[in-house]
Amino acid sequence: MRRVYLDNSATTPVDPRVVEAMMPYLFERFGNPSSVHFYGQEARSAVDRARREVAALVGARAGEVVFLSGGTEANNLAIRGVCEQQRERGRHIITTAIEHSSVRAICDALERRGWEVTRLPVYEDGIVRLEDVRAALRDDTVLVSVMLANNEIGTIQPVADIGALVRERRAAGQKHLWLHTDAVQAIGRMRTDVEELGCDLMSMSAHKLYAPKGAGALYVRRGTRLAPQNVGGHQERERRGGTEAVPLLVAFGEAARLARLELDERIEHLRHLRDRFEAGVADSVSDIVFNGDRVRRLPNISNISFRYIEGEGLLINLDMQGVAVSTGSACSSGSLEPSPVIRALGRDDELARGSIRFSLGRDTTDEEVAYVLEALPRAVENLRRLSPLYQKAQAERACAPV
Amino acid sequence: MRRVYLDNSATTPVDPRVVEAMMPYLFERFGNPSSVHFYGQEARSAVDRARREVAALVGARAGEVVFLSGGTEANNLAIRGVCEQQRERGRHIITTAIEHSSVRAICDALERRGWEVTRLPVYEDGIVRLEDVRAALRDDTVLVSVMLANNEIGTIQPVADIGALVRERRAAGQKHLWLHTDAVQAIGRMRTDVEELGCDLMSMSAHKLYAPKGAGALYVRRGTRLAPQNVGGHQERERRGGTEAVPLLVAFGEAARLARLELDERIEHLRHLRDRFEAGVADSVSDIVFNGDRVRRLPNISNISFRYIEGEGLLINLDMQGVAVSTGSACSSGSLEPSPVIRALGRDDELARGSIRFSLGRDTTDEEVAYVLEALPRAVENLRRLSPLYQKAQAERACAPV
Amino acid sequence: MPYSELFKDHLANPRNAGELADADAVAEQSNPVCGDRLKLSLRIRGGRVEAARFLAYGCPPTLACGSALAEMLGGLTVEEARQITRAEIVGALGGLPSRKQHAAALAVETLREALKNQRH
Amino acid sequence: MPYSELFKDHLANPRNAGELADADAVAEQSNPVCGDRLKLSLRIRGGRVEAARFLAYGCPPTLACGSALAEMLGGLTVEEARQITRAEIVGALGGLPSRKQHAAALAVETLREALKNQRH
Ligand SMILES: Cc1ncc(COP(=O)(O)O)c(C=O)c1O
Ligand SMILES: Cc1ncc(COP(=O)(O)O)c(C=O)c1O
Repeated sequence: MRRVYLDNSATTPVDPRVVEAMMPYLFERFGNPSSVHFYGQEARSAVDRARREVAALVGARAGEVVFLSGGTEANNLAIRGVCEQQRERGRHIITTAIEHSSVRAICDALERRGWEVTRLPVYEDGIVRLEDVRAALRDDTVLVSVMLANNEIGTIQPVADIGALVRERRAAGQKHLWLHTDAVQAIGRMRTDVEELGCDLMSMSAHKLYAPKGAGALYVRRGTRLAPQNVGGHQERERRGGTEAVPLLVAFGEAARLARLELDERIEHLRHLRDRFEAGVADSVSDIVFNGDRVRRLPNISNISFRYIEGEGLLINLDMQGVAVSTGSACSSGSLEPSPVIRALGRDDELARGSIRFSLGRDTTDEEVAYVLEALPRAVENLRRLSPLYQKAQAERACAPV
Repeated sequence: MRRVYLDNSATTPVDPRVVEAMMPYLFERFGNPSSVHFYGQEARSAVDRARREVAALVGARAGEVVFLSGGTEANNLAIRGVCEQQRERGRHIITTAIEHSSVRAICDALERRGWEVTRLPVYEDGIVRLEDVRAALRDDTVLVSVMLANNEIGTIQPVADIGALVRERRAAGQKHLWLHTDAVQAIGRMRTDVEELGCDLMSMSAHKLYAPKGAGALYVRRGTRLAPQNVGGHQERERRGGTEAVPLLVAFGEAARLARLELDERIEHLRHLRDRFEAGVADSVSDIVFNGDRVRRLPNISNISFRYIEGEGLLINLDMQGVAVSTGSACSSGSLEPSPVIRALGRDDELARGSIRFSLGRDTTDEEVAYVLEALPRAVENLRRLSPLYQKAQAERACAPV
Repeated sequence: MPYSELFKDHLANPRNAGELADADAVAEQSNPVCGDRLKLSLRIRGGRVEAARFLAYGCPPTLACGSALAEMLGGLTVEEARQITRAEIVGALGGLPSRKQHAAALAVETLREALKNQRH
Repeated sequence: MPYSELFKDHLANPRNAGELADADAVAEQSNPVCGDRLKLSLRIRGGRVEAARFLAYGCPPTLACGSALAEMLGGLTVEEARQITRAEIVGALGGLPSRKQHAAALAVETLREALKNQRH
């Protein structure tokens, strides 16, 4: 069957150039970086090189990059690490209603253990307001965690403005206030610079960047102290124990290097295809709503709510035509909740349940988009024919005075 | 330069068959197991298959295997997971003086947070005594953590006996007592069966088993409850959040399958070479002490203390002849401590500092052992010529009445 | 796939989708927890279900259960129809994950309601 | 390598290892923290170090510092020898990790002690 992968925000295929860079570290260069001998030192310098590349992608110093197993671990280390370290200074965290489930889960866990959590709203555009952050800040706030780009609708949050605000507060004496941003979806898809953002901590994940699953990183600004979570061994300057996943880190480094060099062309390619896709959908499918600000968003995500039908059915119908997409509930299968992100935009339950994320990648072609533009109206039509909501609306339309 | 790798207890090269099994999951089968569509389900079933293979290696059920990023994370989840879960029942842990640095670090961290830790001694043979465990058990003991095979001297601990003891105590009413064993060095090098051992938790790591670094697993016996450490997402039945490292898990599964099928032949090969090696060293180098019980130990490790010289110098001298080995301090470079494991055998500081671990692998050949048997006496001689301790001993011997 | 091939076939090619203009028994039920809806219309002649049509909104199991139920009903006596169980519907789909069983419950409930509403 | 090539060469091919039978100045010092030992013996003629030999036990930096020091000493005046610094020894090895600087300190200390013990 013809297959088109439009779920690049869930994970990406590995770039062959990345695999090539990684291969020697599976075979002859297999040493443990903690070993003093030749094999160990060879592995050590490969990890150092990868660290410089990841740092370079986000404008950080190599010593500020802590390698981890993925984005979820990065969020855990950042949020729990700061909160445990600062527990004597304050127990208030500010975050948003549209964070990734990992950030949500960590904040929920801290809340159960006595921290207070303020979850800022977003508005119809899917963007947090600086004034809301300002109003939520308290003297005992130790952490603000606001994602850089949302994983479901792609909206870009005003992290740089929040960074300026946090610095202002710090200059005014609130020394123990830190800013974390989850940039898992952002890196490689938009310019991301820790100095411009003014963040103290930033989460990254390799598998959204055309590198294999199993590697991630946390940027930790010099001077930011964290309680380590995974301990044992002296790796990562005592900030994360465990033998480094050398081949994965080499892959991550190479993927970061390629993303840095090719960023502009990737963005242009993605935006061009995404815009074509959205124009095509608007032309061929009725009763849809585009979710999230149309401008301040990642170039690769298009999130659309289809009235009268439900996302998972549409997903499966598309899958049966070879098209891979996701819905807001894909990450939390088992729950019957409509997507909390789409709900946060103020949409009703039906629109929240009928939302689909199409996420393009560097490998997506014009031709693939054209294929999806054929498959999608068919799938929507299929489901609407079954839908009592649609039938009722049609009947009402037919009866309505012109 | 000719290179011989005798540091297989630090890490192993990846088996080409394992790489082959993994490759498709870097390329066409790159889906995220949480995705509902074809790509996701393909990845999901690969992870399930890998889980069954890892379970089969240790006689567990697939549902009892939690995939993680490595052995260190497995130890963290096991020990902190049980202790946090059971905090209301008791705060006493029993462990040993010869655990891996990750277990040591976690126990130290818990101690700082109010847990009591009993660290059992070993004797000259490097083995913990069942009676010592029995004597240390208290009504508020919630966890016994004893490694299955030591990473430095290879000695095998009486975990099955301890398992029987723990079950006895549990049958007698101490319901909240759990047994963890760190089997990172053991799997693939000795028969390892969770039923025979009677353990509730068991740590494993892929990179000691000819699979890549970055994957590990914790066996969690059905009914054993843990406070999860890395949260977010519904992966691993809520016991560990984060996108699964699919290619690494596939590799781990294949490595487990091969280890299960080839176990006897690997053990025989290793034991044969190790015994030849030790006989050769005994013949060609004076003033040495073999560390650890000669029988109850892994087939691949030989740990030898060389009098009058220090381990790292010997390591570097061997490295300059292309031979890769390690010393007890390799894992904790930066500290000037003599190996705590060798010290725990009752050896003096000089012997503890002069210890070297030679660890063989399935790729090690007869010829490589012969090469090392030439290089080693040269390296020892080199350093002893410089050693004031050796010169003094020689002078004393010369003067001593015959 | 978490869903069987049989299941997916019901989704791709629903059996008896729609409404009957000359229905003798109609019911529309919804699951108050998740908002899923199922509408069933039956033509009943001589104590037998001559035709069955369904409309459904909600997660795929609800759609598939509606389709499977409508297919099963054709030709049954009213008495037989009354005795259809959740397990039979689930079986007709080649199984359902345990957390999706509620979809079959909704189907059975809608069927019972329709039969109760039968015009005599 | 955490160590430079120069460093490793000192380890593989130590300069002036051993003891002088006809030494004029001898000292053996040890680092009380880690137990490293350095023994230095010098032949001093006409206010110049004519020959220097060392023995060392301990971590590689101690061995290498001993070797580098013994090599540097040959031909220096006693006054020049007295002024040798830690930094010079570290420099002669192409650098040392900061946590290994103590090895150079032991070397300088042993040298000063030897010069103090000089037979006149
Ligand atoms: C915004 C965001 N944060 C965090 C994560 C978690 O990263 P990982 O999959 O590497 O654990 C994801 C991806 O799933 C994400 O989209
Ligand atoms: C006995 C033992 N436990 C735990 C570990 C840690 O495993 P990993 O290197 O996968 O973090 C090791 C290896 O370093 C080990 O030898």
